[in-house]
Amino acid sequence: MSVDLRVNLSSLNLKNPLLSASGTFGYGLEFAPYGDLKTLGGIIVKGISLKPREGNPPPRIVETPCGMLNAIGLQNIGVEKFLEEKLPLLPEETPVIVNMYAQSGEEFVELARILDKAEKVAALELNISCPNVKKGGVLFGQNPLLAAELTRAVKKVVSKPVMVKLSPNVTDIKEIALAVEEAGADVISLINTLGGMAVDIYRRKPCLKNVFGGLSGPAIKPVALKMVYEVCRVVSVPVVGIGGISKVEDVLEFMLVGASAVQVGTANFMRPDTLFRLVEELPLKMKKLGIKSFQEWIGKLEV
Amino acid sequence: MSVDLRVNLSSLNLKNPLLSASGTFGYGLEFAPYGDLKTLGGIIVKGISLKPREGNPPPRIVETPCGMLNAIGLQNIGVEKFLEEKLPLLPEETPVIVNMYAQSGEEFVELARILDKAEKVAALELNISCPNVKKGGVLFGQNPLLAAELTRAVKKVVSKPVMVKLSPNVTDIKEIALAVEEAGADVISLINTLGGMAVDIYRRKPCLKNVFGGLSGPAIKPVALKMVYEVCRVVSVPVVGIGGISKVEDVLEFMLVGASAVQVGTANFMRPDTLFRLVEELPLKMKKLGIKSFQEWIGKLEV
Amino acid sequence: MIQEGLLCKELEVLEVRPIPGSPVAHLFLEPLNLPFTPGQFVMLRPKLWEYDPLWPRPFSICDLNSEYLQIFFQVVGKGTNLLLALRPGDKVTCWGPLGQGFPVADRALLLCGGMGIAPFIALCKQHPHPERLKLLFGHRLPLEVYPWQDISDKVEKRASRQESEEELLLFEEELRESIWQYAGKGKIFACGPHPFLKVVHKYLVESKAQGYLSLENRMACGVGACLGCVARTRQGLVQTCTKGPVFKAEELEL
Amino acid sequence: MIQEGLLCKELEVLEVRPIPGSPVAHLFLEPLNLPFTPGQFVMLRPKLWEYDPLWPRPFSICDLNSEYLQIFFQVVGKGTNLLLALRPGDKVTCWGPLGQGFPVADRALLLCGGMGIAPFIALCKQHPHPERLKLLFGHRLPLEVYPWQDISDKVEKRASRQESEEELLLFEEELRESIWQYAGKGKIFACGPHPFLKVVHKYLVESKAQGYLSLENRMACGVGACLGCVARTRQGLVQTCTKGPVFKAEELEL
Ligand SMILES: Cc1cc2nc3c(=O)[nH]c(=O)nc-3n(C[C@H](O)[C@H](O)[C@H](O)COP(=O)(O)OP(=O)(O)OC[C@H]3O[C@@H](n4cnc5c(N)ncnc54)[C@H](O)[C@@H]3O)c2cc1C
Ligand SMILES: Cc1cc2nc3c(=O)[nH]c(=O)nc-3n(C[C@H](O)[C@H](O)[C@H](O)COP(=O)(O)OP(=O)(O)OC[C@H]3O[C@@H](n4cnc5c(N)ncnc54)[C@H](O)[C@@H]3O)c2cc1C
Ligand SMILES: Cc1cc2nc3c(=O)[nH]c(=O)nc-3n(C[C@H](O)[C@H](O)[C@H](O)COP(=O)(O)O)c2cc1C
Ligand SMILES: Cc1cc2nc3c(=O)[nH]c(=O)nc-3n(C[C@H](O)[C@H](O)[C@H](O)COP(=O)(O)O)c2cc1C
Ligand code: FES
Ligand code: FES
Repeated sequence: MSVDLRVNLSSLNLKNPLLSASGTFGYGLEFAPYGDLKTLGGIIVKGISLKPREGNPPPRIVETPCGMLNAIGLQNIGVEKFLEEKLPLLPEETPVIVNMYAQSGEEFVELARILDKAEKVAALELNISCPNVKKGGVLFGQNPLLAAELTRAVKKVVSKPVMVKLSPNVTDIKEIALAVEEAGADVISLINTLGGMAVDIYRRKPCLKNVFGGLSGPAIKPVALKMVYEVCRVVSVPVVGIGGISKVEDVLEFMLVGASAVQVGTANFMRPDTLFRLVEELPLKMKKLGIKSFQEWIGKLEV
Repeated sequence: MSVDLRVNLSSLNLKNPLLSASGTFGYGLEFAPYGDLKTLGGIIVKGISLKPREGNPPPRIVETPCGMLNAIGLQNIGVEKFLEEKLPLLPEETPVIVNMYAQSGEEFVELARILDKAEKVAALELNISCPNVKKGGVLFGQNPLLAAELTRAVKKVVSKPVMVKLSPNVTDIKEIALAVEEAGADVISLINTLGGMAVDIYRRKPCLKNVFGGLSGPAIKPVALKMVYEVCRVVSVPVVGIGGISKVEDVLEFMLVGASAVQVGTANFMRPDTLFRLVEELPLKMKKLGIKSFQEWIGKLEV
Repeated sequence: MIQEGLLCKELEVLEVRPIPGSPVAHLFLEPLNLPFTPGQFVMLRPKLWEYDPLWPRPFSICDLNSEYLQIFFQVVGKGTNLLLALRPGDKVTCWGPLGQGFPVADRALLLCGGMGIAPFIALCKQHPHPERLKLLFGHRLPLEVYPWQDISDKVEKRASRQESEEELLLFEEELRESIWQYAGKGKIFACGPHPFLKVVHKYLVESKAQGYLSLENRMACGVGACLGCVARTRQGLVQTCTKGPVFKAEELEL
Repeated sequence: MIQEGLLCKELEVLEVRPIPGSPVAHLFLEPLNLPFTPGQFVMLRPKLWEYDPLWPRPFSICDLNSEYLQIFFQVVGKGTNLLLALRPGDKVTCWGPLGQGFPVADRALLLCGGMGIAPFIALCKQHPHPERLKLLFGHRLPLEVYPWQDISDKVEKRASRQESEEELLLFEEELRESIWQYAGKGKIFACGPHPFLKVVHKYLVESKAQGYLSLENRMACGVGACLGCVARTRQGLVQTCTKGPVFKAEELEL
């Protein structure tokens, strides 16, 4: 039996559904020693802003049961340096999706314009869900009106597919998903991290300098899976599942509830060849389960 | 150094801050073989409704990374049988708090009236946050107006302290906390479980018959800690911390961010003597840290 | 209501004895100084499990005497893999004996499928008149893998291996005949995987035999508190860990 | 930019050698067939860690030759406890050598505090002229606990134990003097706990010595991707795992 791994995200055709999640795969190059970047379905790079950002002061990460908190605060080299120094080194064979962060609608639009012009950028991911920054970030993602407005503004200036990344820190994620779909989002990705905190009783202080951080990793998988399922049932654009994915079984779970592709985040820290191994293991697992192509799997949960 | 473990929850004086979380300690009696119930700060029993409830069909539980999903659906013997058969067997020395579930405001009020009259009931906990039932439950807890209205209605007919238990499945938990405080809640407890889901790729079905369940256990501790901290900063009534507590360190963490007491849930399943051991270990740990009483600890996080 | 003596203890591992070339093993722990009824179980949680796996795991008491507590287990997932990795001297948190075992029976027909043999090892050892017991054992792995020799030859025992669908159907037929023949002569006890129990249950109910089934529902607490392990009975949904794991066949809806 | 050869491999445990009565141990793994610079580290993740602990753990290369990769570690928490429980034949996922080690130095003063001795074992072994090295070792545990004998006697080495606050102050004074005396004569390398590094850093900067510090920041990925391990330098916040762990003292803000 031969297995067809291809999936589509709007006009973006992927050779397999395995993408890196923003902020957990650097600019891609960091992982080149551990596998062949050309084999990946896509590379989503660290959140990029107009100007370089230093991020939050350390400590920025803390391990939690089956998960971690991060408060990186979107440290990045800025769009200019990214386009000049990083993008050219990434392989042609793998779509590069740029995760965008800005503090205002205008900045988002400006950033989107720049990235839209960069030939090697395959699509944009709008991060309206970062809990670790004071301005912008999750505030856009918690309000359906703001989320829709921003999506609309970016879509207006961009010809490439726009993926909007949702925050789980909301009462009803379906509402936000519908709002951004209506506003023109080509793809919806979810979830970003859950707001969380850790404290050190010996120093009587928060473990993170930023006090709050975002929770990711296997611990949050059940929450992510539910939200992806719920969103898939109400929207008609493709959905990309994110949250705690580390095994092929996890990949198949997210796709079974309706995701067209997945992003692997924290699991890249568990071992740097995680994504490359998943690319190898996925067709084997599909054969075992008798899945010839994802058409017969995506959204085929029997409820 | 002698250590004073006493804490107050409104007019309720506890000999220590260790309570059982509803639904994880049965009617208390299940744990009597494993320790002395008299040593506990308080016993919060399984959610009780006016009439007996059969709950959801099985499978109802599934293990997840460092956590579990449950969709018990509030199976219970009903208030009458509880008062007749269970309550009399519980020790006088430990306050019994009854967690209440109803499908409508009227039912909640009726249930509250009955429980208020039962002498041995020390306080009521209003469960407006159960994600596993179709009616009532979390719907009350996701809307500040409904939450406040319900709290007010119950407070009107009750003389005992009323603790309102909040759901984490909201955009802004502070808003709900403020609403129920304003409506007269004597104590606020949080968090209930996070909405979640698990699927079985071999059977292509949800693992839980109910499809969705509530996530609990160490996995959710960072989320719980953040919400408790945030609520403690805005309300002035005592707050009870819940979520992933299994060690004395966890107890002290929740109290450091502002909780006056804690509830231990899923950890009771890890071993049935968990709570009894925590009661023994807490003063030892406090001595090590030089904490004489909780006055010098509650809310003393240095940010 | 309040049972005394069901303490939660830390027991030392005496030995882990894997059966080479098979997924099964025996675990020997220092003994619990408590009486038990065959069919009862214990919850085990090695001390090195912190949060993952989160729950303890239930296992039938295969034997319990003054020297050891014996568990016969199959490696199927995370928890049993970690049991297999235990070494002598390691500590295992254990509570039990738990639940309702098999009722006393002067004569009984014991039906076991695969790992379902575990509680019957103890039952056969403890029975005052093993010659009044009859045991039918269906298994997939080679017989040597199971503690078959631990069952006295006084027991009228018969093992039959099923490796194919056909053999499985033949075994089902054998079960049907045995149950119909035995009905009215004594109690019938069964333990094994769910599909096996479903077949047995059907014939028990049809033949109106005095049958008892031991269920292996997923458990979180083992003490009746979480309500996660419920079985559907005539009395509604009840906890398998405290009202079972052994239930009267006629009470159960499978 | 793209480094070749830093593969992620599954290495077999050859031996775990705890030092009796102490919280430290040596771990010997099958060797990596790769060159390394002393000061570089590897990320380790035993195969039996599933999700808890979630992260791998960074350890300095204490020695790496054709026979083994040696790690010298102290048991401080969950992960190191699990390392201690490894048995010969167990598998450990390992990637590295990672990061920037100590620069080549004809002469050097090596300052180490406690477990900070680990990278200097390799450095002393590899140095073509150990007689040109000077090593000052401050420790809390008895000297026998450390691999002190693994450092050639050709190295001008001196160990001093600190059990009290007073002794600690004396040691700080000794550090100050050594640094000031050595400044200008050669490079100064330091590795140890954060408070130790802070003291060393201060004197290095004051004396304008050519100093290098190895940091032990918390790491999640070890490959520069998570941005969790950043150190504050003149270039802003940079990854300790890729730009370090060894930094020029004057570049660092501690
Ligand atoms: C009362 C009782 C007595 C038992 N006695 C024995 C015994 O004597 N020997 C023995 O080997 N096993 C026995 N079991 C089953 C044993 O508890 C499970 O095999 C064990 O918990 C699996 O743990 P794991 O972490 O290795 O597998 P997991 O990783 O938890 O699961 C692996 C696979 O096994 C399935 N599975 C796990 N537990 C169960 C279960 N209880 N029912 C159905 N499917 C399950 C899972 O769905 C999954 O597909 C008993 C169970 C009960 C309830
Ligand atoms: C580049 C590098 C090289 C290292 N080399 C060695 C070595 O050769 N030998 C050795 O024993 N250790 C070394 N360490 C430290 C080692 O990585 C930690 O001790 C280990 O990760 C602790 O894991 P754990 O799970 O046992 O402890 P945890 O349970 O994670 O933590 C236990 C306690 O130790 C503290 N802690 C853990 N890691 C660190 C850290 N990196 N910095 C400060 N505090 C920490 C925690 O805050 C906590 O209080 C090195 C660290 C780095 C970054
Ligand atoms: C260290 C770290 C940095 C992250 N940075 C970003 C980011 O820059 N932009 C973004 O949209 N998401 C970011 N995320 C969120 C992840 O992309 C992902 O949505 C989340 O971690 C959940 O997936 P996981 O459980 O697989 O990690 C970051 C996550 C981590 C752990
Ligand atoms: C099996 C189970 C049943 C529960 N039943 C109830 C309930 O009846 N009423 C209620 O308010 N909360 C119920 N909860 C929620 C817990 O009381 C607690 O809020 C939650 O589990 C988080 O705490 P934990 O992580 O310590 O378990 C239940 C939780 C579990 C796991
Ligand atoms: S396992 Fe918890 S009630 Fe049976
Ligand atoms: S550990 Fe991830 S960037 Fe250094």
